[in-house]
Amino acid sequence: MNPETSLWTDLAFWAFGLAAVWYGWRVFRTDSMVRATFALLASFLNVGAIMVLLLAEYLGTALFFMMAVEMAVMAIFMVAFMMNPAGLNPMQMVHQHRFAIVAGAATFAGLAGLGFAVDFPDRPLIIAADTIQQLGFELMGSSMLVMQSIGVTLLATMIGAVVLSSKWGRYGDSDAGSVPPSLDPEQREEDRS
Amino acid sequence: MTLATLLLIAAGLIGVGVYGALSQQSFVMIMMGFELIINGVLLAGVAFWALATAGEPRGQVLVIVGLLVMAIEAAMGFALVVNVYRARGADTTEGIDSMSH
Amino acid sequence: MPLASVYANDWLAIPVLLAVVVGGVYLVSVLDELFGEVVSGSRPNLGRSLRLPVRQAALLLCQSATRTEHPDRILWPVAPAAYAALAAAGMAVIPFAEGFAVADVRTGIVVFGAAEVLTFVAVYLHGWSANAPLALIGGYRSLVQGFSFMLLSMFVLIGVALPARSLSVGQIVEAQSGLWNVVRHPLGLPLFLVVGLGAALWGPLRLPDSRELAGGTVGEVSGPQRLAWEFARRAMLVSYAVMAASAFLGGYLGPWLPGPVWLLGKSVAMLAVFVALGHLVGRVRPERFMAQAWTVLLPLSFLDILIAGVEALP
Amino acid sequence: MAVSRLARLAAAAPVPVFAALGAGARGPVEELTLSDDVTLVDSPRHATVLLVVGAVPRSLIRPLSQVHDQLAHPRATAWWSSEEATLDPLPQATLIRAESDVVLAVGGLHAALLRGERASELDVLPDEPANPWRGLGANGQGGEGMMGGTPYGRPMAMTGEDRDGLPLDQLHLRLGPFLPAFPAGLVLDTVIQGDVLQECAVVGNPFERDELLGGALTATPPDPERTLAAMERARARHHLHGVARTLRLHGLDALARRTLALAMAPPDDGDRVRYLAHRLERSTALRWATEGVGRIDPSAAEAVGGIVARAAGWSSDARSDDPVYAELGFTPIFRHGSDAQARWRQRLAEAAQALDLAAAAGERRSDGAALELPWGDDDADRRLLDLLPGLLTGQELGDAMTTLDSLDLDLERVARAVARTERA
Repeated sequence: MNPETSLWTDLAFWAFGLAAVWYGWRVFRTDSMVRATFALLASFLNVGAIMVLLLAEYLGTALFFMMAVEMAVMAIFMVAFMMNPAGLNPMQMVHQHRFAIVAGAATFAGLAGLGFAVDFPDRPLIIAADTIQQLGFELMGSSMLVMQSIGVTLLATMIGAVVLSSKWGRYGDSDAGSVPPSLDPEQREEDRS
Repeated sequence: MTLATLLLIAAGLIGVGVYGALSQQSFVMIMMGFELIINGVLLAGVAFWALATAGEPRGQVLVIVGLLVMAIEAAMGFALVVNVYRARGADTTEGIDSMSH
Repeated sequence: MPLASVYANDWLAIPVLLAVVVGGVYLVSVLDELFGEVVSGSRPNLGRSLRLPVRQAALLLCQSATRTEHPDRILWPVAPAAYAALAAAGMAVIPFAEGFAVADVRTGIVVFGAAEVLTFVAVYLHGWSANAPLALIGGYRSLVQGFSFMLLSMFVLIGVALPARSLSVGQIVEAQSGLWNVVRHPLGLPLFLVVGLGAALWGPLRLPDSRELAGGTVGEVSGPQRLAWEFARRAMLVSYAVMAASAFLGGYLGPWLPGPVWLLGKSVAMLAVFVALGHLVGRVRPERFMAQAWTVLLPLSFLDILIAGVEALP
Repeated sequence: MAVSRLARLAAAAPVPVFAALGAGARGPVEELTLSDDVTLVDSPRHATVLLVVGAVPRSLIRPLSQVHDQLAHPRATAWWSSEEATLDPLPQATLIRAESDVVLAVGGLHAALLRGERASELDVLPDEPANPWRGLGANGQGGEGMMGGTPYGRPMAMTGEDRDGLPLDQLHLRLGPFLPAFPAGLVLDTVIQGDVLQECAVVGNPFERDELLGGALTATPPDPERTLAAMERARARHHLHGVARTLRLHGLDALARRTLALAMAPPDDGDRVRYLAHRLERSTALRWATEGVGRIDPSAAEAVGGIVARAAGWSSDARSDDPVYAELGFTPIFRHGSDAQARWRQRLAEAAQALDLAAAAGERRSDGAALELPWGDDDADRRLLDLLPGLLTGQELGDAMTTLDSLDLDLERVARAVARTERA
């Protein structure tokens, strides 16, 4: 427990935290794809705000930045694939609903219980520290390998995503393969040409 | 704002995310569930970093790796959705009935 | 918690910020009118241009709000407010004089970048929540054009952060005491101005609100809400002008005159450039512009960051 | 009395006018942009005065009423017409005669509205949803299922083939008849996927076989003498109007006003127009926006005739055969490209040429009966209208608007051509 924690920070934390969970819940409770997407964005923005309260400002703001872009992309995908952008028709597309509720509740109870039960070390942040500079030196210093791996991984992801989503693949049009290849070799040759 | 309360919020996010990922049929909605789970993990990561490790720089690096996981999940998720949609015209899990192309 | 100890902010800067926003918005409107008269070949009428924005604002305040069938009642009015708030948030990290800022935070340019990206979300929601087809198309345009250049601004801003060895705008300004960034790496400023035009839906990049969509995202809006939207667009332009002046033109630094005067002069110059571009460059064709944004502007921003990096080597 | 001060300020603002165009209304309305006291707005939601201009077919009264009801309060309607219009369909409208000062009249309406001397107009149509909300869901919104169909009269998006092979959502959209960038009366039924027009069909021509309400305006009374100089100046004016319209569509309002000012007071020779052309041709954004857009196959363009043909590399011009024009050394200007860019450049070049001819012509008259009209011949618009769906299909919405703008289409001329063939 940080002795300097003020009442205002506590209030802000509870407001952001409850809002984050509430908007996360709304994602699955609305008929409109766009509302679902931006409810998720709101959840992320609230978590980002808590990170700023915890003095991880770089991570918090980076989360704002990253999630705004990602949710904008997601909104386009949602509307393009789900066809129900304005929520004109009621939507409830779920399976194994009861099991999912139980699993979600159990996960919450287990993790929350863990948070209260385990006696984690109480070593709060040294406030004078320049956490952003530390992060920079760490990334470009002893954790350089992590940063390099991140770079290579992201490059591989970009290439993979383009390959997967492009229309023309190595084996011709990606949407032409819906028919399983024939067992008859001659027929197979014909299909290929 | 103690570590326990922070973890409570994180657990809430993860719980909602697990519910969503398990219950939804649409691929994109399932991805939203995953994103919420990672959201909770990121919050827990920052909470531990700030309150249990005295601001150990490697903690922030771990959170950045979490962000990376989320970015990859989104990019690959969308790519797979497009791919499956092209091949099968399916945008829900129920729309796929076999693994072969 | 220790927020106050880290974010040395000046409460007095908040009214100054609000004054800058309101004054800047008024100035943009006046400049726009004056420049339009010059370009159209009629004699500029200063008195009329000074009165016009006030009258038009009054008219919008007297108009009633209209409604469409089943709009999103919350998001529709929130979108312009969010847009204006993001403009103000972007400006909050910029110091108006040495040590005088609302919040010259350590992550200044990241905050600015986040505000910029959220802008596109606000514009999209404004178009989407009207529940009207042309407005929705405008919203989609905003996202798609946003994707093509939102990367630029981050690279360009990292370029100015390199010589300062800090993400704080105050440090970035201080690092230009010897040489302005616009001289150090001249590619940055024009690229940043392109992003500014896009974020403020101004001139050549006014695609989401364009005429062929009958106003696009703002086409279904009237009265006070439209006033808020037009205010927010101009506020965003002001925010980019002040940021451009701070990040590339040395901000409040300058001889003889006090700092704020220098910042004011440089910002007004940037605003004049924005306004002139709005009148002289026609609306771009999305297809061509996006191709150019990805194949020319983005590599140029890489080049800019490369130049900045080499130049910043000790 | 803060409110009244606000209202007084508002009354002094330029009047935001939404112009609903009827036949023969475009030119006069465009000239309103030169006035300081009137702003032409893009959406009825932005206007206080709905200005109905010229002759409106009776079948367009219902869409006109819908536009009327979209105006925000306070609002007023004015009908700017050359003859006594029957105002039954819009009983609250004020009639403005063609010869009176429309800016003054509209300004008067606006000021009276804001000072509270005139009551804001009521809705013409009942304010109820086009289809009742009586379905399922929290808002009674609609039917069942995720997509497609028309639950309770509201068409839902449905998947359809796209040019990149990913079948995503399509939106059915009817554009017109009062869209500001459209020619008067044009209605297009479109299927839009994202920004792309997948399908496009022209929905009739309201000017055919339909009673016209109100009378068409003409910008200037036709010159009874019909000297060659006057005709050429009218041609230059027509083309400059077209270029100004293009500039306005591309967001260059100030340059459009500059061009219009040239059209209103035609200079003595073509030099100023040529200078303007030179400046505009250097604009990269304008080149991007129009180059390769709306390309018409040259053989189809030849069949259309007029500017469209001459911008596609044909030198067909009825003036070539006229002895008086031959005496003035007239040779048709033509260029290749057959796209929107070629057409606006052709318009500027021909406007400059027309002004040169007007300067050289003196008091000459032409006795040639069938001279080249600014829009080609009488049937050119009909042939263009037939080409339109094919031209627009597959284009992005912005490009489609650019194409439409470059054609200078007029449905009333089409209707006249149809009527002529029927008589013959």
